[in-house]
Amino acid sequence: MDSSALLTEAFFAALISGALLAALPILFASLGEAISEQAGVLNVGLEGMMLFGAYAGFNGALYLHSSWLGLLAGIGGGVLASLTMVVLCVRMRLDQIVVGVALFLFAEGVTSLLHGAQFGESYPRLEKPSELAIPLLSDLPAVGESLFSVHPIVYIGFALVFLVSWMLRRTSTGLNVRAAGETPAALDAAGVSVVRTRTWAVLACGALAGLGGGYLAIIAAGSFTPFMTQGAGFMAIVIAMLTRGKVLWTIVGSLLFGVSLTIATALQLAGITIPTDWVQMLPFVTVILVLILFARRSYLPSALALPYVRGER
Amino acid sequence: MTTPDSTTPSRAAAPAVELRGITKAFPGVVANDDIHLTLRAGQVHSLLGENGAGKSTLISMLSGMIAPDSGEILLDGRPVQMGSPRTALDLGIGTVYQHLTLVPNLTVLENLLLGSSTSVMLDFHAARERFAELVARLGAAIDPDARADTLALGQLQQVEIVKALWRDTRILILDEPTSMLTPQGVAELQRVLERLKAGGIAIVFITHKLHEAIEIGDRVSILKGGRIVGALDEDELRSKTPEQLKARIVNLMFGEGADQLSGVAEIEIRPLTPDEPRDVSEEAELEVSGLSIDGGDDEMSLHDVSFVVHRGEILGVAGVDGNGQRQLAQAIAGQRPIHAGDIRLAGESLRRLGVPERQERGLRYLTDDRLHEGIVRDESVAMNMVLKRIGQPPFWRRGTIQPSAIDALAEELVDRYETRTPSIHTRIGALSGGNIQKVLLARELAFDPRLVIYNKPTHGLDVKTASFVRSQIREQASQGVSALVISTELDELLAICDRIAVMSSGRLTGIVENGQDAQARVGELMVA
Amino acid sequence: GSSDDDGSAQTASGGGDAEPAAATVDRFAIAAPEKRDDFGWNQQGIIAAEEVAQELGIEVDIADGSGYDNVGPVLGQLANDGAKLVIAHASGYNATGVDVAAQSGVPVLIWDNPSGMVEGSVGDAETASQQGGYLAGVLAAKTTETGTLGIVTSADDTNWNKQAGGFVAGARSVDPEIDILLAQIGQAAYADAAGGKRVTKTVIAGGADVVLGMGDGSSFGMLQAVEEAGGKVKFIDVIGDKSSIDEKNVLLSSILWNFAPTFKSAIESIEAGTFGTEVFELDLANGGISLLQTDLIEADVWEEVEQAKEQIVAGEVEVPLTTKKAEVQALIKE
Amino acid sequence: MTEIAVARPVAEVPRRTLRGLLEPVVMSVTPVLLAIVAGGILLTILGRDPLSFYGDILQQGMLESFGLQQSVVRMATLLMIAAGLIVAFRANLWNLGLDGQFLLAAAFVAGLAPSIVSSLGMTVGLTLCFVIAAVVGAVWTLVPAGLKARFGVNEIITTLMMNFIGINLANILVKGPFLTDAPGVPRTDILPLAERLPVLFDTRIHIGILIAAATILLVHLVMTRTPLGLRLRVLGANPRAAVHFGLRTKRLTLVAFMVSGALIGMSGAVSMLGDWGSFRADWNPGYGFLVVPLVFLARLNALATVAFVALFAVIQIGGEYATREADLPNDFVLVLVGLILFFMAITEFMRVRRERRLAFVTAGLASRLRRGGDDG
Ligand SMILES: Nc1ncnc2c1ncn2[C@@H]1O[C@H](COP(=O)(O)OP(=O)(O)OP(=O)(O)O)[C@@H](O)[C@H]1O
Ligand SMILES: Nc1ncnc2c1ncn2[C@@H]1O[C@H](COP(=O)(O)OP(=O)(O)OP(=O)(O)O)[C@@H](O)[C@H]1O
Ligand SMILES: [Mg+2]
Ligand SMILES: [Mg+2]
Repeated sequence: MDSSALLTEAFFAALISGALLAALPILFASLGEAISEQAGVLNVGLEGMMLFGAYAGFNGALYLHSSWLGLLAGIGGGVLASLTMVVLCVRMRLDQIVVGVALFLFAEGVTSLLHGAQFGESYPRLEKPSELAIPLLSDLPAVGESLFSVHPIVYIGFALVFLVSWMLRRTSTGLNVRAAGETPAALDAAGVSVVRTRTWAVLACGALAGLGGGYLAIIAAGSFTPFMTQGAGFMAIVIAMLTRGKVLWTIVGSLLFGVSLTIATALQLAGITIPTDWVQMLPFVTVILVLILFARRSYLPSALALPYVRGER
Repeated sequence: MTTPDSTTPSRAAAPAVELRGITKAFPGVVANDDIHLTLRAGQVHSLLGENGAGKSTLISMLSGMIAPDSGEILLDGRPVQMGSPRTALDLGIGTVYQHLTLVPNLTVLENLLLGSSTSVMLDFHAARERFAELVARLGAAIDPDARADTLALGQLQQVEIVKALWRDTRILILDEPTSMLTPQGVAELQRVLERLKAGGIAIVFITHKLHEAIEIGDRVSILKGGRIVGALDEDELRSKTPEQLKARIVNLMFGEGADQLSGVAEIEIRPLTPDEPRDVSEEAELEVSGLSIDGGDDEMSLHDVSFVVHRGEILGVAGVDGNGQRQLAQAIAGQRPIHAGDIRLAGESLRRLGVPERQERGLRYLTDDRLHEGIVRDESVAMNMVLKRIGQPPFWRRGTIQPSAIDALAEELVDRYETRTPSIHTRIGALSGGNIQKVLLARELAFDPRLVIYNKPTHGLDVKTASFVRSQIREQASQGVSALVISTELDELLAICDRIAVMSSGRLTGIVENGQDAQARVGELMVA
Repeated sequence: GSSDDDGSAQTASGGGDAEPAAATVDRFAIAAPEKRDDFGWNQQGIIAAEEVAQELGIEVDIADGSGYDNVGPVLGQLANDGAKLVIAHASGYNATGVDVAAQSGVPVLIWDNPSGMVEGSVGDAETASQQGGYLAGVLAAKTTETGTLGIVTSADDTNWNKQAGGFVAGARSVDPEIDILLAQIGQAAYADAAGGKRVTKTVIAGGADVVLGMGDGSSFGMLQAVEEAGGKVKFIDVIGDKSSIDEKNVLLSSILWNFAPTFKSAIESIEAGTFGTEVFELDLANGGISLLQTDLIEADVWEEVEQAKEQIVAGEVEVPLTTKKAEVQALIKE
Repeated sequence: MTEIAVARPVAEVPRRTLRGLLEPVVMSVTPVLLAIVAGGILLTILGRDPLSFYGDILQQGMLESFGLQQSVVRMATLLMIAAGLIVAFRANLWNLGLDGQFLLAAAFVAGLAPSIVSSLGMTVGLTLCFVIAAVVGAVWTLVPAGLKARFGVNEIITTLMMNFIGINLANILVKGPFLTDAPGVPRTDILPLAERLPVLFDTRIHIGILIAAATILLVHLVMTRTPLGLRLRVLGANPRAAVHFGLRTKRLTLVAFMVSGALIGMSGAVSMLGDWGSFRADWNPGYGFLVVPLVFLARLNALATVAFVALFAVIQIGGEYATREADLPNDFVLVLVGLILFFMAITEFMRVRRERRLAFVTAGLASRLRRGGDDG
């Protein structure tokens, strides 16, 4: 067919908004994970937090008839899941990897179980959530509708990234978080509770991952299906690690994934026969190549995944 | 010396802190045993004791880092529960820990603001001013925006002191604050402490240098095996001569008659007398020629360093910490690539040889970073003794480990070096700093060395062990083992070296024959 | 659904010496990868099995939600528990199904693997789902106003490819110039509802106003995207019947698969001793494949669909068979 | 030298007491019991009979000959993965790319085995397949290993990325060069049943379990007895010290990574040559993430790992049937596994805490000890 017929404004708009839809859950989750990693806690169970967020968020939106309340419920679900990490890993100092994997498996099982019991017969779907159009900007061709007439949580999401970035650099809380992941003993000696700092960081991570899951179910999919995160949590972990503490990079990372997914769709629709498998591999290959070519160093907080025990030698 | 507190006699007499019956045990060791100690406002209380005596443990309980098994802490007469460092800080107790507690990837300023900022937003402006003021008081020059991991150990120690002074402290605890400082740095610190005393602050001062303890301290308490075994009060400190005091302390620390056995003079550093015969061969053991190293952005680079160490000679390397000494040592040991120049051991170029080959040829390196580089914390003392000889007989045979051979060696070395450890199977990480140093020393000297690089060999050692180490270096040298001794303590170098080289900004600024005027000439070269 | 016998079982050659013929099947079993309430492949399979069991008055063991990772143990278990036929109800079971038949001696019916057939032991079933795809294509081409159709798949799946190819051929038979957009969500994005919605929205933005959607959990995302388009766009589903949950009235049709005739033939052929000698097929002729009629379909359009069906059954129309995605893409480009 | 008595208090607590021997048993049984109770409560809430549910798991996963055989077969694959993980984790290398290594090696083996075995015969052919799997697994660790060794790039990131790439690549291979000519789902040609790994006696257990058991035993011995094992351990515990000690850190990193990858790759071969005989596109059983926590909980001890792996194999095999009987989705097994992991972690916590408490001497005892020390 004539592929130029495809190149309409609406089509590009759909591609752009598609990239955004795919990127945002990862953006939220990787932002949360970045905070938590800065504080020294690795959430291997991030995917589980997202699933809980998605499930709770979907229920919230469905029964409370509001995408906002749904997103709030998503946050609640994520926080609830992250409490496991708080209690077991931060407070009781259990192995973060073991608990993380357990959380991930548990979340997959439970949400699928609940979904089956609750929605197995009806498969409810949500109304399209209302969007906020920014005057003038939303009238721009192609990008207008897709970027400036979206659910307001999108703007909030990007704003959050900048807020967190500023917080980590400029506030005492940010300083505490960074110290907790690097040299918890120093933070402790300075009179700040390592446990409390890490607790807040993990809860923030849970909230953001839950928000990401909620976004995925409520706005990106409009429904909940078991295992619907499809590995987004693990991608978010990788992105969070690649940011090396500079959380603004989560935007770049998550958009890279979103855009590559859209490109895969666009290429197919344009009739260009590159297998999806190849296109989906692209972001990873790109990052690996970048690492090989440029990264002489990569950095993770030195106390990452290590429990802190005061006075231990 | 101390100025009598004529201005505020009543305050000086008031006990600011009282420790009553403090006891603390760790697996296999009673670190503190029924300790009673009183700290008074406006006084410096020096704590002395051999390595592993329990000094750090004691002050950790005062600063809330660990909880005592029993006993109580009274502050201004009221018992307090030191649940966490936060409590201690809130009660006005500031601490400089023995092992540095700075966050390496934060800047100096950020480190100081950590935990002390009362507002949500960090006020860098005010912090900068306060920093400038405090640093000036210490007579130091430190860039507040430098990342902590780019500073030399001496500078880090100064930052730690600034950090302890940062908040309004009533009780200041200093655990070996002078171990990395230059003599000038120590003098500045002493002046600062004088001022703080005048302000009514109670100070605990832990050191291994007897003269510091009696000069800076208003009282001295001596720990041994976890117990207070003696104390010198103000009257005694004022009435006796330094020599008498030192003899008394040594006797308390190491048992009655210790001063006779080894002699206080032996224990304290004593400059080498020029007439002492030293038999140094003319043969070159180690030749470093035109050595240059690229330190990158974070580390000091070396430029065109050349010198020779003769067989059986002890060459000292003096200089302020962080002027390339560590880079030099690492390059010779084979731990870092060199950019230009050559290193020869007994005539053979080492350029292409790795660490193990150099070890095989008798080159040994005693690192100055014992905790991070020298040991594997979670392995036993015995295992750490042989970690430089993995796979070699008699500790390994036919590819399998021979625990009995390792244990035998470890028992012997632990005995020889009087290492205080519950057992040779104890995790080495649990040992006190000085005892870890003994293990490292034993490891380097055990297997027929040819040339040993000692990087700050006596850092953190108690007087007796330090003296033992120095005599070991001398003894080895007399048997033809050459030594390159890197130290920031000029006295130590003057005491044992044949010649002293001076390093400054990555260059070797000169080499001085040890003798009458050596001290002055080294001083000149250091500023050159 | 109709369940008339195709009667071909009787014509098979009588060479079954491996297995003593004429065993009576008093109990059979079916294993399906997902739970039965998926409005799709699994549900249809289990409903069909239950239907056949009831009709023949025999017992059936049902193992739905068996996944893909423990296929061997599950099938082996069913065989051990006394089933005389095990239906390995997933294309993904077709390699292990052959193993289990050999190891346990119980006949196994597999999908889409004719080369795996073993006389008396392994039978193969195939879907002529491309025929249903063709009818859906005719329907879509008659319905579209924009002149662009969309196909969204969740994975590079043989059956999806077959139906897509049939769809393209059917649509082109009505309007050779019609535009068709084909998009796959991801590698194995069966559950990716968000991906389904995203890709479907893009396809709609590309101009499609009738979308053939093939996926499991992801099809709810596709449906969502169609619903959000506000009634201008219609959805064609596959395998099952989602009309009970179609609140927005966007479900134009569905390519229904009815497995009952196939399962019944398989049982009969075991009893006749001919199992494993020929392929069982779901097609328009035997009612295994059909198109769902809904209120959204105009009577005259349905008329044409029926016509197309007759032509296919009569062999007047040859529906292309495309098992690979590349073949579908080639067909679209023609 | 002066003779100053160095007090040597308290001797080491002897390790091999009865309690010392019983403890591992208690340690592994307790969490399982706790998880069973918690899961039972959940089952009761869901209106199912916990007793029959667990009975089914036990019956079908262990007590019945068929189930037992299937559990043992599953163990073979999981144990090989565990062996690979132990090597990496002992060297403190976070090899989290195991699913990619496993699948890629499996894809190669599945794609090549039918022609290799038919042309070279069983013994040579199957052996060659193992070699191929080992090489593929090892090669797939080269990028993370190289980046780690040369530039210190953190391997968690790189192995996770190579994981994604490996999974995709395996599919590309299976849908491309290794694609069977037969119609149906994209997969590789099937290795005939008769040409798979030989079975033991008259069972369905193939020799994979012997290979796996031998491998994990060997790994255990090498890691705890030999110089190489100790070097890896030192490198893992303190990389800077490793440089100081003169270990060839780059080479060791490469060796540890490649051996780990090779063993995980070989588990792919066990799985393909023993159980599956063919690789279906998009197949990913996700064994990797299941084995990681097991290996941790076993504290990298090979023998404890065997016990944990056995437990999980039984749950996987028996759980399949039990959930079906209880009319629960199979995903309930995930819940159960999650619960067991939680409780295992908690039990470990209790043990460590108790050990700490035991080790510390009470105040009164302390002074007695001191006096004892003075006497000696
Ligand atoms: N956290 C711990 N775990 C186990 N043992 C410990 C711990 N902390 C201290 N010890 C032990 O307690 C004893 C006293 O140690 P401490 O650090 O107080 O000695 P110290 O007097 O400060 O010695 P140094 O002069 O070498 O610093 C030592 O034997 C040490 O091994
Ligand atoms: N390759 C090796 N060569 C020599 N000694 C070793 C080697 N690996 C470990 N060791 C020594 O053996 C000790 C015990 O090691 P290992 O890891 O086998 O036991 P473990 O699993 O930690 O014991 P536990 O079950 O009590 O936790 C270690 O502390 C170490 O000192
Ligand atoms: Mg100390
Ligand atoms: Mg252990």
